[in-house]
Amino acid sequence: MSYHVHLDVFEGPLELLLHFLEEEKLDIRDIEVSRITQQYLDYLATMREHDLEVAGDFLVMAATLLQIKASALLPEPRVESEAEQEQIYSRDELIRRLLVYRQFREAGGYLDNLAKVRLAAWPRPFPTLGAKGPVQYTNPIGDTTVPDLAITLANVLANWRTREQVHQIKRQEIDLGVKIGEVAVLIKSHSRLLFDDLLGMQPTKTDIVYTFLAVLELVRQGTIILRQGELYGPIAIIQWKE
Amino acid sequence: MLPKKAKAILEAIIFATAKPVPLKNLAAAIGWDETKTELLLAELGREYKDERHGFDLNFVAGGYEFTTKPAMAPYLEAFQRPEVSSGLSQAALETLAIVAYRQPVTRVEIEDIRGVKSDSAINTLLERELIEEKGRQDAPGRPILFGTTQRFLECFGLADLGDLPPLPQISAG
Amino acid sequence: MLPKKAKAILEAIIFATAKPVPLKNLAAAIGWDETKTELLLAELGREYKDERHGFDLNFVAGGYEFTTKPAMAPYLEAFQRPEVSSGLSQAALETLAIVAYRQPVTRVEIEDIRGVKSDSAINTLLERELIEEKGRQDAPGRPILFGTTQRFLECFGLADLGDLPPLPQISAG
Repeated sequence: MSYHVHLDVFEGPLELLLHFLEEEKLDIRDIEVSRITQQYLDYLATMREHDLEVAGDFLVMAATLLQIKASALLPEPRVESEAEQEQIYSRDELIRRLLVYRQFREAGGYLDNLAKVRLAAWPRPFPTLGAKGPVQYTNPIGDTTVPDLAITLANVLANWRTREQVHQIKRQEIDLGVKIGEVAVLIKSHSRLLFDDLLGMQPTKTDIVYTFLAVLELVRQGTIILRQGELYGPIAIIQWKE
Repeated sequence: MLPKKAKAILEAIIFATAKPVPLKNLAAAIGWDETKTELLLAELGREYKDERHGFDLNFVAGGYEFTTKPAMAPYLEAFQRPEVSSGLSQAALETLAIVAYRQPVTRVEIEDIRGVKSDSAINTLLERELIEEKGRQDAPGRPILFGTTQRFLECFGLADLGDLPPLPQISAG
Repeated sequence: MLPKKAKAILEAIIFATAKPVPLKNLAAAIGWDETKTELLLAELGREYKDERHGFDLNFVAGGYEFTTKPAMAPYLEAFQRPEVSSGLSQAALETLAIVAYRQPVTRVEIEDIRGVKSDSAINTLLERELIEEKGRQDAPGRPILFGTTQRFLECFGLADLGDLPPLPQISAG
């Protein structure tokens, strides 16, 4: 006997939550957090059972629901750190977000209806550019000036560089094991080295951190010892002689 | 110019132009002022409202255009629609609604309301030219501001943004 | 079907179809025989012959179509080559700046720098003859290379591309 499970696809946690509330015919303002939380967690569990990837947003919402549920049970309000508040909001905030989200979901429905009405009205067909040929622009650039071009590009490039930097950090996945190997080889061929010698010409933060971790690991293994004469001074790496 | 002739010219121009024609251009074509031209267009519109006509005059996206009447749609289906615009997903519709009502709006603001990453919905809307960049926000990172396009008004049959139906009230239930 | 309704349907179909519509198809659409349909079309044709209409019904290439009347030609001609003078959107301006300083440049390079799809901005610039194709890149897919046009130099009052000012220094984010 074959066994089929139908999972509705929800793009985001707010959509899923709203679905439960509507299914239970519950007013958003009277949201019963404990009941909804269980449904929500069950849904995530089903997604996992079926090897569907549960996106981070869904997990944050699960944490939010649990947090709200917990704080309702605790007599004293707990002071949350700022970082926590950023991700995990209060019940009021959740209600507000659900209401705003539902408002725009409905507005999307309005647009859909408008489009349907519009599709029932057929325009006159025209070949792509019209039989009359392309439009003639007497002044295709409006009041744009040459300096506008330069400033615009400079801004675009500045934005681009910011994005590129973010990119590089993300992509730079250093394998700690490989790094340890590299450092060990370097140390083997030089009996005495400074930590800075292990870094490239322009090391990134990630480079420095991983190299330092590799060095610490080699110390733990007893391959090397470290010496530092003064605070913030250069770190000397000495090969351990058995 | 006699009203009869002026009306024939307006009719010919609107008929022969691929996009909705702004009042300003129509007025210039017949050499009338905009107020008088508008009255003449209203008269033309009334004539085509009559049920013996299969199409009528509409004011859409800041201009005038002829389109077939919705009641004609069933009879037209056997023929090929000039411009097929396939439906938008729920995600794209939500995103479009946020952009339409809150413009100019950044990606982060959209994602905050929807509670989910919206790159793919935004890209779909950009590709279909329903939304476009409207400059950058003067904030760290100078995020792109999105707004709706002229094409959006055309696709949804809106005269202008003021023509959008009011947002549903945030109310209980 | 009442003649009035049938006539509205014929009008809508002829209006919304790109090619002249054969009598056979029109008759089928209203469920009348061809002889009766032809009489109805003749009546429709007479109505549009009236001078208060700017277009009329014609039998061309084995089918019926609406076309503007020859008397309208002078008004349409002046109209359809409009002297459009409009500014550039932020998207178009950014794209133009990239093409100007980085030419020859591919669509992918432009989109990489801007971080968003740029088809519509590129099309706008092509249509305004500010940029043009400058051959193909010798790379997989042989992508089109874009560069600025003579018109671009004229519009901005530049002698040549060497006349573009150096980029101002703007620090990131």
